[in-house]
Amino acid sequence: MSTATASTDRNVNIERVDNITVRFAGDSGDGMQLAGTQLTNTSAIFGNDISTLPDFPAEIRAPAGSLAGVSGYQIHFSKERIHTPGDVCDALVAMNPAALKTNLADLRKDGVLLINIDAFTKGNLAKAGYETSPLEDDSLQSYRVFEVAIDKLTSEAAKDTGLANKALLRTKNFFALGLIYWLYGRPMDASLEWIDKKFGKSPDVASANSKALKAGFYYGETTEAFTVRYEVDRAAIKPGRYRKVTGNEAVALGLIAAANLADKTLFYGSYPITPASDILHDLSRYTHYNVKTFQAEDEIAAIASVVGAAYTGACAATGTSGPGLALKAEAIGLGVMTELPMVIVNVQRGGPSTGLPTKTEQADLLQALYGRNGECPLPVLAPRSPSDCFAMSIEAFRIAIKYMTPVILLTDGYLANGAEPWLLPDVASLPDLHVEHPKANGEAFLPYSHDERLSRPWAIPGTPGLEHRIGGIEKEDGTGNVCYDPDNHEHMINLRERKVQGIADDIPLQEVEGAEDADLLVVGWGSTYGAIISAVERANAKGQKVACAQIRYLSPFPRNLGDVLKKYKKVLVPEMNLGQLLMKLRSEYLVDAVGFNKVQGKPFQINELSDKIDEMVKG
Amino acid sequence: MSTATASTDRNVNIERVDNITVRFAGDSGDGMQLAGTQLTNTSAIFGNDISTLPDFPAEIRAPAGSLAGVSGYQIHFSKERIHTPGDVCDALVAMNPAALKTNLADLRKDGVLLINIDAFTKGNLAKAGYETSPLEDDSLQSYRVFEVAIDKLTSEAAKDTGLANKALLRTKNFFALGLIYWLYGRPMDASLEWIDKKFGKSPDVASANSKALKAGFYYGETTEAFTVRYEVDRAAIKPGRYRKVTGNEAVALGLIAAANLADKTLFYGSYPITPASDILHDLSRYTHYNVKTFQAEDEIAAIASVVGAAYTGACAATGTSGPGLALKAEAIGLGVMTELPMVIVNVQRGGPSTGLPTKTEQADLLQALYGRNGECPLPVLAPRSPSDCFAMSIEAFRIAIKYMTPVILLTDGYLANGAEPWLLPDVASLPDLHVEHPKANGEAFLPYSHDERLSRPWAIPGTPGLEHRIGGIEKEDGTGNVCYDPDNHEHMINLRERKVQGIADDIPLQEVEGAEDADLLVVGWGSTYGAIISAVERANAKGQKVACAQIRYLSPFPRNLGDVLKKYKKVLVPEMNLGQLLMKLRSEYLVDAVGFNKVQGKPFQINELSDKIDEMVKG
Amino acid sequence: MPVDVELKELTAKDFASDQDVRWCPGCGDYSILAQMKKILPKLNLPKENVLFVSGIGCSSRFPYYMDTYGIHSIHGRAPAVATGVKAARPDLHVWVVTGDGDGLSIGGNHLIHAIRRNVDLTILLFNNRIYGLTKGQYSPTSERGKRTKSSPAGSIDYPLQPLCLAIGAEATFVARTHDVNVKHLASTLERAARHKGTSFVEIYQNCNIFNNHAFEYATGKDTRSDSTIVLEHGRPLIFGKEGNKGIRLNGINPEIVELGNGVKEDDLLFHDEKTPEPTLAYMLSRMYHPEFPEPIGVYRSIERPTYEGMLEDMVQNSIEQKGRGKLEDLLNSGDTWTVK
Amino acid sequence: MPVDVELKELTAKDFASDQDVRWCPGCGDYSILAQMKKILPKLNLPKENVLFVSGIGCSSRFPYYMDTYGIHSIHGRAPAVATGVKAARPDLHVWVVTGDGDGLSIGGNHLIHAIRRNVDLTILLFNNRIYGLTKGQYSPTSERGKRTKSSPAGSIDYPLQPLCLAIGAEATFVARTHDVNVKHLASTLERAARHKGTSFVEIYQNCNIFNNHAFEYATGKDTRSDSTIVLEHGRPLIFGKEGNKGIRLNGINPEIVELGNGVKEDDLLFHDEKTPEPTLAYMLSRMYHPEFPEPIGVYRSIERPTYEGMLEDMVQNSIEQKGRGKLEDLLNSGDTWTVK
Ligand SMILES: Cc1ncc(C[n+]2csc(CCOP(=O)(O)OP(=O)(O)O)c2C)c(N)n1
Ligand SMILES: Cc1ncc(C[n+]2csc(CCOP(=O)(O)OP(=O)(O)O)c2C)c(N)n1
Ligand code: SF4
Ligand code: SF4
Ligand SMILES: [Mg+2]
Ligand SMILES: [Mg+2]
Repeated sequence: MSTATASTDRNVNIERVDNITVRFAGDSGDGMQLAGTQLTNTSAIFGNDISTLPDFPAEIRAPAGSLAGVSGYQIHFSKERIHTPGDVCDALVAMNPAALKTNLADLRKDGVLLINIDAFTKGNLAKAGYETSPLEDDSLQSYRVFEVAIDKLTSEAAKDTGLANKALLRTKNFFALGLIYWLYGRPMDASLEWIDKKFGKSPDVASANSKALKAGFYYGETTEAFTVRYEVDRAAIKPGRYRKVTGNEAVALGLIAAANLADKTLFYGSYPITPASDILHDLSRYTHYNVKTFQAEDEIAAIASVVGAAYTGACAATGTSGPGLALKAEAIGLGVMTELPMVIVNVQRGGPSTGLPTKTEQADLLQALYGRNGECPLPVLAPRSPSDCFAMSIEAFRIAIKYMTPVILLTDGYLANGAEPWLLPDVASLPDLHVEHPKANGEAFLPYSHDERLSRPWAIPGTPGLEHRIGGIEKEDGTGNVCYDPDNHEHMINLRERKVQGIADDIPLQEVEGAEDADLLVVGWGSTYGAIISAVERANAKGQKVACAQIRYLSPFPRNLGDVLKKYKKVLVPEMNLGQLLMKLRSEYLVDAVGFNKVQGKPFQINELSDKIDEMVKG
Repeated sequence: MSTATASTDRNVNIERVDNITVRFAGDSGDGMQLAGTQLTNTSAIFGNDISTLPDFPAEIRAPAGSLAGVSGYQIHFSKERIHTPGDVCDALVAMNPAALKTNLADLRKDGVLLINIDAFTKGNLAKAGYETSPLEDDSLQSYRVFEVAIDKLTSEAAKDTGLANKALLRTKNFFALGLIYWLYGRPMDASLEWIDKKFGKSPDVASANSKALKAGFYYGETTEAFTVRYEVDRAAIKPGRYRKVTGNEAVALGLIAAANLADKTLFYGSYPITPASDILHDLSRYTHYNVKTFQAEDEIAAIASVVGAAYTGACAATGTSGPGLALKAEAIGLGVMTELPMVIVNVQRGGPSTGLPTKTEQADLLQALYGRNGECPLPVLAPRSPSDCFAMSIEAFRIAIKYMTPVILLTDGYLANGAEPWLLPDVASLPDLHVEHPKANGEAFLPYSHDERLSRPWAIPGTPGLEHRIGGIEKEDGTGNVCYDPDNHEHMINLRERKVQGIADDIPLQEVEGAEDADLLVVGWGSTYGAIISAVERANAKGQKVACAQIRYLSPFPRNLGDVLKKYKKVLVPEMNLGQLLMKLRSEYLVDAVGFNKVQGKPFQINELSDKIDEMVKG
Repeated sequence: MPVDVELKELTAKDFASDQDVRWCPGCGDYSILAQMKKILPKLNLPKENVLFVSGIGCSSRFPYYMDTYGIHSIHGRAPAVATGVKAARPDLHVWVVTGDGDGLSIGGNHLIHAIRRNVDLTILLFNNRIYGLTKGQYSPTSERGKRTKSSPAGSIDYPLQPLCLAIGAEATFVARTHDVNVKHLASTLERAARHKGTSFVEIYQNCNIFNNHAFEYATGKDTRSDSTIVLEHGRPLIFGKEGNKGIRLNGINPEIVELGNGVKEDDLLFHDEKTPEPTLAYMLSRMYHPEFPEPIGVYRSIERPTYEGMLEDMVQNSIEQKGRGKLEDLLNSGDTWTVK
Repeated sequence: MPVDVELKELTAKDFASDQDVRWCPGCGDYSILAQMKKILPKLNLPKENVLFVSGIGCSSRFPYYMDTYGIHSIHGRAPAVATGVKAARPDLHVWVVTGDGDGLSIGGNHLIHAIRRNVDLTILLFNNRIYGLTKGQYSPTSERGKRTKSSPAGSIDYPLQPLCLAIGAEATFVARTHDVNVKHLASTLERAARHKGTSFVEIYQNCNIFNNHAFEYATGKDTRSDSTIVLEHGRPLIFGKEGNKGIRLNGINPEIVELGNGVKEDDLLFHDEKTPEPTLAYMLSRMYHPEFPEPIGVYRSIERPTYEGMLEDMVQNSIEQKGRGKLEDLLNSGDTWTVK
């Protein structure tokens, strides 16, 4: 996949490659997230397709140099369309022994291993659990190791800024970044600009960072050690304005957009929880878009406040992660009974219980569908990529408002923190969510009268003549009065169910990608899309008859889903859980689909799926 | 089914019948629950098989005479084995117009309708929404109406006790009871004894009640109006000591028994909620059985306290209903992660949200199975009759302790309040639940080491040398240390799942009742057993090839369930929900079972099931 | 429901909904409902701007009986629901009706957080010292030793004092009244409604079914003047059938004194609702029957910015500073680039 | 884990678990952990009877670092978990470790109910006025106007005062200390541990990552003697670098006076932990920086039967009265009859 070309400078060869995956790894204090973001931005501006994945330590700040304190950031940039941050790394930057230890397994054989030898002190080696230095035995033999005295070189580079050495050392991430820029032929200007903007108020700090960046770059250029550079061409990407977004950012933007499209206040009541907190943080900065955030005392208060705000006519939403969704269950039931529009974002993380709070998983699907008392149906949507979170957040509100129902939007830690380039949509193309709230018209008002969509009128306080009460006790169809009548209860139970099922007429049919004449269909949902489509593309490239369908509407399912499934001899359902979608598909359509399950707090790798596909195609 | 015999006294015919269903209905203040209980006890002591169902108003005390204030109690007594309180009534006692209005539909044509005409005042008629008195039009033509001036007769009967008229009138339930006793040839002694015991301290009240009872009885004897009496022979019931129990009582007794069998304190932390509160009430009276009840501030505190108590080595349980189970979800997850034994009783009621709090339903099955974040498996058991609640409560603790896991016991409002005779088990026959808690043995203690059952040691505080910490973050197998390792996580996810699945080897195989060579299998769970077995017995009597299987173990399913299901051409799954067990069966075994769903807050009637069976057998 | 769009003077009747009231005959809730309907017209609010939020309990049925907007929510969550209402719509006039179980047991946390945020809600805690709706278990305000369905040998829980808790949670308005003295009830409701910020009102309410006569001492004709003391701003604390007893400070604690014999009104403690520090209100909230007469009336009423006011200001200020955000700009913020 | 069955004198080391401590370097939690290990041996408890219960938060990691029994439960529920522990096993010595978010935000209700029931727990609230573990949102004790990740324009929530709330919830033991003065910290922990009933201790704890220097005024060498006042039972309230300032009662409120010029020690307020009424403790809990020096030490320490003690008594009494129930009798109670 790579073609060597003659180098332009020094004795360096330039290799053109299709795509590159780089991981920065270091101590939490080493600024790895920043270095990663800079490489991402630069690559995006350069014109590559990109996909990224940060990997935070679970501890806030574990002891410097400890294994628990390692922070990583992986960037995949490519001249082709890509969908995942990459299975294995082409290059690993290891800023200390702990970073080397925890990340080496993901570096491919022959990969570039850039090591900050200054951090390989006895103390650090011990903290990482190394008995002998890996630099001194042959354990790194199969990699292309570059030992660089990054600390020393960084201090040198910027010592004339007058900063103390401790402060100087804080710029070593830029040194490493500079070296990577050189290695992959990336321009430095975007980062230099960013430094100026960011540290404008402290010119010495700005200057130190710039110098470190350049020093890293020129170190690559001058040092004899490096004999190859790699180049990744611009991708043939659809022209337009792009923005890098994480899933959490896209959710925040989508919620604001929806409220703005409905010409309403966005009310977001939430309680911080990893990995959903950033949605709250983001939204709290957007007050001038008529956004009100409420940091509630707990998740129950958050969803309760959303019920209140929804009743008054706001676009009301809440966001949380698994344990929080569990706590919200009872009040979501109130939302269903009161037939009020609201959006509940659940950013799934590793469970059960507190589980693996910073890791990703897809094990809340059944909780989203059934985790409430009684028959309590509601629509459940799942975006398939970070940028899809924008569209699906708007879609969630569209459905919520049109059908007067709570809607659950299921994302996960992988989508939430992963970033991808997003072709900004044309604002005019976004749906109109404007609502006509009823006004008194001289007739008796029936708050629980149901239209052809089985939706009830959203009459809001402040409207004269429409005074009415709602609540959690079974309601009489029409009047909405408390009603213990057995037949009415059954009628309402069915009505709520039929309403949700009816939404199937108002959502896109299930799409299938991949080979036309496939025998095997890979069915996924949510964040696994990137890995699945990549594996299916590879399979097709190998001539395997495989297709895939990523389900974005999990309740109700698209109308054609049963027909789609029945077309294939085999159906494979990869999930980051023990088979939750699988259970739904089997019971609904009686198809003998098989599951492929990974529950490690980590996303699927393309390879893993490819292997499974091979097995299924053969077997 | 009835044979007329000559009467012994007056000109009264005695008709022998197989079974009788009587319903007392009146205002909440009319003492109908008491009258019902008395008839039940008397019938039980007499030797009939019995089944009962109280029907409380949702309001505490709705305005006297209002429809919302009607309270009912239905008793079915029989010379044969019966399983339900009866579809329709043979006799209805209507103490006021509202009671007549709300209950008449359940009286069979030609049934006995005993009316307290003194309560049919203009005011009461209006409150019940009658425009004209039903006594004066022909709307009651198809019943055998007996108009009795119960108020007047009661006051008369006991006026020499010196009680005020208001107090006298409070005994009118006993007048009605007396009349029913006469009508069905029941002896008065048990009730007379009860009155003496109950009101021993107020002889005038005791005397008034006795007199009212006798007056009712003799009124039947003397009045020309009654020309037939009915007699229901003793049933051929297994000899032994019997006790009438409701499901809630049986749960309380079962929990105490389990703790006593384990030689442990029973700790019950709960928050009151209809229809589960009576378990708390019952248990709080049993302190001398080493029972500690804790009325928590809410359901979350209740389950949290149970986690704490379980850790210390108590038999810890909590009880609630649907909305409460939703609130407990997060902490149950902690129970699963910490692998501690505990029992969670959920008395299902009508949902969603506050729903129909006093009515029955089976719509929390999926919540029990999946209503928690992450993959969070636990055993779920469902007793099939009030007395089965005793056995299954012990079974729940047996499994919880043996496998170190939370167990959910699903009952419902119908089981909880319904009563049946219970052949008291021999205490010696109950399982030994004694636990050997580990002691330090000189080796490093591994709190999360798992034995062949995948159960971990229950080391309890106070044991020197076994100090260890548990918690909700993923645990390392063996040490139980916090562990973020991907492979360990997957291993533990699978371990927890396999542990629960493995319990299938330790529970009875699924039994099937009914015709040997059946084509149709009726599969149910929980309280529907009575109606299902009755309908199947009827079907078999008609020669229809029908069998039934009531699943008491819902997670894991009995090992042979798949094989059982596959033996039948058709599988019918009646549930008081929209098809929750159905979904599990279809997905697990890919059988094209069909649902029969009733969600009216009311149990199935035998007739309804018979009709459906007819349809399936024909179709 | 009649449609009523013309502005007109409202009466109590206008606030009655078409639903049958379903409390037990004789329940103290009726009296509170009646006074509520009486005072609402005095507040000069458009009826359509009034909203009642409640949890679950007998008391929480309240909204159904008012012809206003209303939410009968779930157990314990009313203050949180109401916070959402006010945050989204500061223009609405919001009441919260809750019980001693709903508000102090399952809902205690939402209650204290609404109070400390000073959301402009009028919270009425119907304290009957029992769980009514679930048929008679002890509540967080039940006295120790109380025998109930769930405490057959007597409750061992030390009770919460609602006012102490509210004051401990930084309340700006705190009052107590009861269901029998309807004038006092009405005026207390009205004052609470007029307060900007969270008003917390404890209402002694008789549950004649499960806890009859719980407040007989405070409400009975013969006993009330000795067992209660009516708070009036700026006035000395005087009580007793003959008006001859008073409360005087002894260090930091109250003591009962008889007027005369050298004790003058001026020696007594003078009530001050408006003192910024809540210690006085706290001390008053510690006076219980039978040691002390129990204060009824307004304990504390101070000004502090409301939560929803500050929230609204935040939005308006940022719009003023940055301009009303446009969707176009929203999308184009962050790390953007153009591919040609 | 070494097995240790012989009785021996324990030392701080015996209480250290084998887990790496994972707080940020410089975090105030370290100091509390160190003092805990020091004071535990003094309590003469078998190690195996000590149990730590926590919720979720940085502070709630505490149990992992103690070689005792421990439960790292879920967010906010530690007091309820601990109540279950004590109710089932009154013989255990139970600590609850919680944070300002864990204990006062999501867990506020369990906290106040444990306190009012007087369950014999020692509750340590590590107050860093921030959510540490979730990386820096404001908490219920964050000051108004605080800029955090979730309040970029400044928080609009009026903070709770943990001690006021605890006192409002009928606490029998209330104290405050901080992470820097380790002697005071140790002695406060020890006193709290020895109290029978709920002891509530607020510990000012520095989060050097997200809220550094929050308590500088109270802990800094230069400032602390003017900004804090050490409470001692029976002693006058004196503070200041020169020990020349004091607190005097002015009506029901405190005022700062300078000693000398006619003001004598005897004019000052004398601290009384044991006064049955909590008003004094409440008043002290209202003294904040910068208006007042903030009291540290024990505010209140009174005796009252514990919840688990009464529960246990109830069981024992009923066994004494009715005899220890036998299963046979249990089943045979109620409506029974015999079929032959
Ligand atoms: C989650 C949940 N738990 C429990 C209940 C049952 N419940 C309803 S009202 C109530 C207590 C009512 O007491 P209180 O708030 O004092 O109101 P009152 O009926 O006395 O007016 C309880 C426990 C419920 N509805 N929901
Ligand atoms: C149900 C639930 N909601 C939210 C969270 C996320 N969470 C964990 S700790 C925490 C707050 C921590 O703050 P604090 O209690 O003050 O402890 P600190 O970290 O400051 O010691 C939050 C919101 C969670 N773990 N569980
Ligand atoms: S139970 Fe008590 S509080 Fe409830 S309605 Fe009846 S009297 Fe009122
Ligand atoms: S984030 Fe703050 S509270 Fe948490 S460990 Fe770090 S310094 Fe301590
Ligand atoms: Mg109450
Ligand atoms: Mg904190």
